[in-house]
Amino acid sequence: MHPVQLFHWHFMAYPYLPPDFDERYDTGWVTVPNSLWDRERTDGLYQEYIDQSVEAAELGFDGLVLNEHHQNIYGLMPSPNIVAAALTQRTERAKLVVLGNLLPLHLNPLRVAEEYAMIDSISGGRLIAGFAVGGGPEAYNYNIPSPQARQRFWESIDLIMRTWTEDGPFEHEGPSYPLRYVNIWPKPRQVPHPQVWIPGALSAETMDNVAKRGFDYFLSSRTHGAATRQARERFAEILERNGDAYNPFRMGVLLSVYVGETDAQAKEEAEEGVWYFLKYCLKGHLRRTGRTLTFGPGVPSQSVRSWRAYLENSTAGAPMLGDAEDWEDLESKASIVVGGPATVREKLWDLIEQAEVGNLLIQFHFGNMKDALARKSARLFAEEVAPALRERSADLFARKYPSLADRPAASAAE
Amino acid sequence: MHPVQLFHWHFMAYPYLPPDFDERYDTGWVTVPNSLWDRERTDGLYQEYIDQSVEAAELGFDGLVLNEHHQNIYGLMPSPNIVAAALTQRTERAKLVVLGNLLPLHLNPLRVAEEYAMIDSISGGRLIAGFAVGGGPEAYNYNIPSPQARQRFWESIDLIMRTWTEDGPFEHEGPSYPLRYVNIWPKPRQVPHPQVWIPGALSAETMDNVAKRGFDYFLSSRTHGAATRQARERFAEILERNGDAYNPFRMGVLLSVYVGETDAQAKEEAEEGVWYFLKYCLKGHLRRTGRTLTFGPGVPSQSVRSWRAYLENSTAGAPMLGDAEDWEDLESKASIVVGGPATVREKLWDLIEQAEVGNLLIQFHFGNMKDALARKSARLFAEEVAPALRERSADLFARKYPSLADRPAASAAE
Amino acid sequence: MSGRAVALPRGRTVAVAEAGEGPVIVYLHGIADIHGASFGWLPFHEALVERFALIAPAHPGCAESSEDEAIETVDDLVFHYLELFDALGLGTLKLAGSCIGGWIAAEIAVRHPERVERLALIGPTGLFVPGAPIADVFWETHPADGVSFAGLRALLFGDGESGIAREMFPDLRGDIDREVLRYKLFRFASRIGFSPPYLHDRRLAGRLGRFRAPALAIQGADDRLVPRRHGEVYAEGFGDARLEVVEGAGHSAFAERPGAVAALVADFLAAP
Amino acid sequence: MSGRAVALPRGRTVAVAEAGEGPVIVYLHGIADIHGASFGWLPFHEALVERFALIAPAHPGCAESSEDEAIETVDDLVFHYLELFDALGLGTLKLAGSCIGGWIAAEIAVRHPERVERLALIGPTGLFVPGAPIADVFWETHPADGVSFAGLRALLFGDGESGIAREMFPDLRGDIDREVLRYKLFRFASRIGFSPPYLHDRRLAGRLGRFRAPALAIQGADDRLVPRRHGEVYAEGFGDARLEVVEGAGHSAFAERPGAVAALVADFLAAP
Repeated sequence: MHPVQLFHWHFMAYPYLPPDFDERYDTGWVTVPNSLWDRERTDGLYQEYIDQSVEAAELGFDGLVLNEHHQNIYGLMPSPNIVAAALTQRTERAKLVVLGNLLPLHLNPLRVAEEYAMIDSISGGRLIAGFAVGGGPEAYNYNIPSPQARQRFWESIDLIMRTWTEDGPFEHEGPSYPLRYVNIWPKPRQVPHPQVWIPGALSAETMDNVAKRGFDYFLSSRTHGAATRQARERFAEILERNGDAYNPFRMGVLLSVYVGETDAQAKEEAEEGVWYFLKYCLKGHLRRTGRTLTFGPGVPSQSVRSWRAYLENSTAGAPMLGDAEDWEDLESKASIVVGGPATVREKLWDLIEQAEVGNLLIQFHFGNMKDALARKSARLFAEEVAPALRERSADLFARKYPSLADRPAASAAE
Repeated sequence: MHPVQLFHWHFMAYPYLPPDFDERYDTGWVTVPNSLWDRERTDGLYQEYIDQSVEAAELGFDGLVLNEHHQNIYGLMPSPNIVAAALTQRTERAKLVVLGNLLPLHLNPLRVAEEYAMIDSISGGRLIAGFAVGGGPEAYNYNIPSPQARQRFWESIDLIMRTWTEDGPFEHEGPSYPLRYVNIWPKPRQVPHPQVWIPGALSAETMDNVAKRGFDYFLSSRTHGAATRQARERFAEILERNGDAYNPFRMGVLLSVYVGETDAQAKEEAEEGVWYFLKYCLKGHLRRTGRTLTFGPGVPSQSVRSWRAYLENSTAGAPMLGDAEDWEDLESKASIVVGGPATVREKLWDLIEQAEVGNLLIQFHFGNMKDALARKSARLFAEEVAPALRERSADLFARKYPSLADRPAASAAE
Repeated sequence: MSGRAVALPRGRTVAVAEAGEGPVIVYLHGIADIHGASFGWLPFHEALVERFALIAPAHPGCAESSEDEAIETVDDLVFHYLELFDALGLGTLKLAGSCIGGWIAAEIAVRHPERVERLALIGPTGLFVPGAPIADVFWETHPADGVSFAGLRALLFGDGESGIAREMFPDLRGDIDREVLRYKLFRFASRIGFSPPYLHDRRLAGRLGRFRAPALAIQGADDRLVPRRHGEVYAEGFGDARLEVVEGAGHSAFAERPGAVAALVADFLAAP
Repeated sequence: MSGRAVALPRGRTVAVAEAGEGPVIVYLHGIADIHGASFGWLPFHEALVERFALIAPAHPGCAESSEDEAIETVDDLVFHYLELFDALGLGTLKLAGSCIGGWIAAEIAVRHPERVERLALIGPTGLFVPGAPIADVFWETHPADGVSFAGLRALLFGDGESGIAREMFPDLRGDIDREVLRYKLFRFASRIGFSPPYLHDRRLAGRLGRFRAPALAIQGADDRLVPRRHGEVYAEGFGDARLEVVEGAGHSAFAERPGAVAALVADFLAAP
């Protein structure tokens, strides 16, 4: 039995922005003044978010997802490892997915190899290790020159894998991170090493690098079923070219979900948080209005060829997720799934069936969503959506990917 | 009432070295091969150490201390912040003392400002923030040129203090860490910022830098009462020269203690762990036999003047703590206090009385000491040693430092 | 104008635009410039061509010059240009540069003063001046609302809504080839100039005194990218230099007042 | 031998040892060397003094030269030496260097070939050669058991227990002034040579071809600090160079076989 793996993703947004934020501030990233941070009101905020994640683990989610951002209101985890470490003490079975550590932001990759090894060891081997190169905001926050970032990224990953699988001390000659004595203590718990996930936004170069190393691919762009299917087909083809074979657990996707008792109640309860997320958190990121630092020519990490392809296949000023004008507009984009259990079940099943992707990474908390609502939504999902998805997907995957039968069920997502 | 503050320090040593370690391996640092790391036996090891710390908090210790080391068997915390984060979920009142983050090992000091702010916020304002420059082993592990390390260290600290106390975004012009947009999210919980402790080994330059900034000084060399008193007098004088005044909570010292039911039982129970600690963990550190990387001309971070003073005031090849030949020899060094409650009480009281230092940071776990013994020792200390020390020190400090009466008792160590 | 590809070691090629006759000037381009935002000469260059043999290489990765992953600092770039000068058979030369090209020209001059007869810099970046940072041009290349380059124009020109400014950096998505041309320039600039922020070499100011041949710095009176103080520090730091401030122009003075700036540069470089 | 302090900008001074008459040689020292482990000339230098005017500056922070916090890379050091050459009134010169001094001499030569007439390197560090790293001399400066420098001697000499080796690096704590002298050298060396590990500039090998005047590399047959391949890469990389391997010597060939090495260097540098 290899059912779809369901992960609970918490971004940990800053929820106390003033109601006139959108008029007064250009962006939620990099330069959004931290005088807006309220030390009194935030007392207990992280704990609220951590407790939501812990409850998700108790509800049977397969794992908890965290990620890294700096100097922004979208995600308050400059070190997701800090939160993962906190979760080791509150959970027992859930995977801890850090997606991912931003490698070019470190003096050298030893630090990440060491921290991930600690978390894996403390958690008894529950870490899924994500690595990411970082986007535009991170380049500004840490003044990282982007043209060099990708080369440094893959050098970092290859060195980290050596630290986890080869005995030290050994020398790493560089070029970017030359080190004479590489010899980490501790090693990670998992043998040979924690599962590695790499996020990407459809670039064939990234998929190829992932396939070469036997890693798993996480599609970070929020897409609907058909686009996810296309991505899967492309990745499957690249895997085959590398002598490997696709199965649903080689890939993951990001979803945003709110489940209410009914479609109407779901919309009513989700709206405030969703709009806060779209208009504030995405300002400067996935929103046309306000500077968009996510991509852009200013600190280009993409090759000239990729940038030309982007220009040729996109429209200047095209609306993004955060530009949705009303609820209908938002629904038509199909990026955020809000509804009663039946609606959510069918939409997610449609995605799974079309895309044959086995890891769903789901955002349940939006912007300033109230604790009780975020918890209720996750609970309804766990009780009324997840069982059907698991059952149907296990059948589907077994039928379409008979080789899965040879894999141990305990670690379907390996 | 301002009694002495009692902290429980855990180094988290690697406890599974082979019995012929001393014959077969030159050092416990940098090049000690990590093929010695046993992934099966270490399953649960961090949790055992974390649980010991948690129990100490429950026993009423004022705080838990952690520190940073890399690629060694002495302390398995390349990121003490990971362990501090875990402890936020298991403790409610104890201070979390990270002593300290090694600043020159980061690409820039924002990372430390951010992580400490997260831990302070998650813990509800319980962080004591330590900063350290790192010793010889760290220079080799990360290939940090030492002559530049001290300048970078103080630039880092001053930038971190700005991130915590000034609103962003602002520019930091450098020289070593120029950044255009400094604007951390989150900010720390404590206002204006977490208390800062700086470790030092008697250098007047460090004391002066600490005094200038209003920080507290932590004496990291293991000394007996008279030497600690001298250090306090020197620091007090430097504080006064900076227009400030000494009180016992401006300084801390490191102690190693084992308490048993009787002196004889204490010795019997402590011996195995103590010798493991001295002969294995200190090999390459505070031991003449085996390379000593702690200081040395190879990667000199000390000024030429300081080095000359060191040469003039030391003897080549003089025995260090780890060179103790037998138990008597060890006792004569007075660096590790082992005994029944009465003995330990008197020895520690003697230190407090002589040195008038208000923060005792105490190592209870040695090398491969068994869990039950480390816990029992801490419990005996909490129940039979601590009350007397608190009572007598509160009287002593009140008498000698009447200005303490104006300070809130809740945060005596502020 | 003619263009050619000059071969350098390690399989690299440099796209070089050439025109005119007379004494040789090597001109290193900036952003609102040939190889940066323009495929060809601007009126400023055409004015120089009347009196000089003008040679304008495209920086590595710009225009048709090959990208070079080995270039990480401006020091690497100095070696690149020494190799190019050798390949072009130039022993000594008159050197001019604008914006980031001015920075590079200054680095060449302080390292190899024996090769540079005269040095003309227009709105040069490159210096660290405490309290007077070079503005963040990288940030401004993100179009507002996905379409408007008004912020970029305002940094690069005295009047960001002038004809020349809007022609070089039009709103909406312009011709893709030109967008790519510009992307290449910023990719190159961020390679050597993103860290430390921005476009400077902390050591350069202390080295200016090594260049003792005549130098001229020119700055638009309304330069919002490079503070005026930078032009002054250049002029004070070189052994024999002066600063000319051009009214009615911003950072891209040579594009905004081509006649006046070309006359200043030409008169200065023409001297023996 | 006479010594003097030469003043440089920013209040720095350089301790310079001088002796002899004839053509000028500037000699840049290494570890087991004058200003490194010895206060004065060694027999190797005395042999050169018979035919040349020998000038041996102490690196910044070594011997009585002032320390310079602004020096972080070997590139900074090249500027330092240009300033010294200017202060000494040296236009072009014959340049020699040993160990870390050989590295610095090579960096000067590839950047400023016009100033270096002939170049002689003895056991030079400085190169990155994949798979053939320079050994970790820093680690070996930690005395074993707090007293023995056998490891250091074994790296620096063909026979680490030879008289010269034990004289320069005696066990136990020697004369404190000499310990401090050595500390200063290692402090200086770690400033520019600790990262990347160790004592090299990744870019240097690719730049050797820029120096086309005659060059000589000398290496002890038993050099355990710098692999033989480094000497070969130097000899192959320069435009006109050869490698001489000296039998019966290790890294400090000039100290171990002073007569033979001085003859090689003198004959080579004496040529016009």
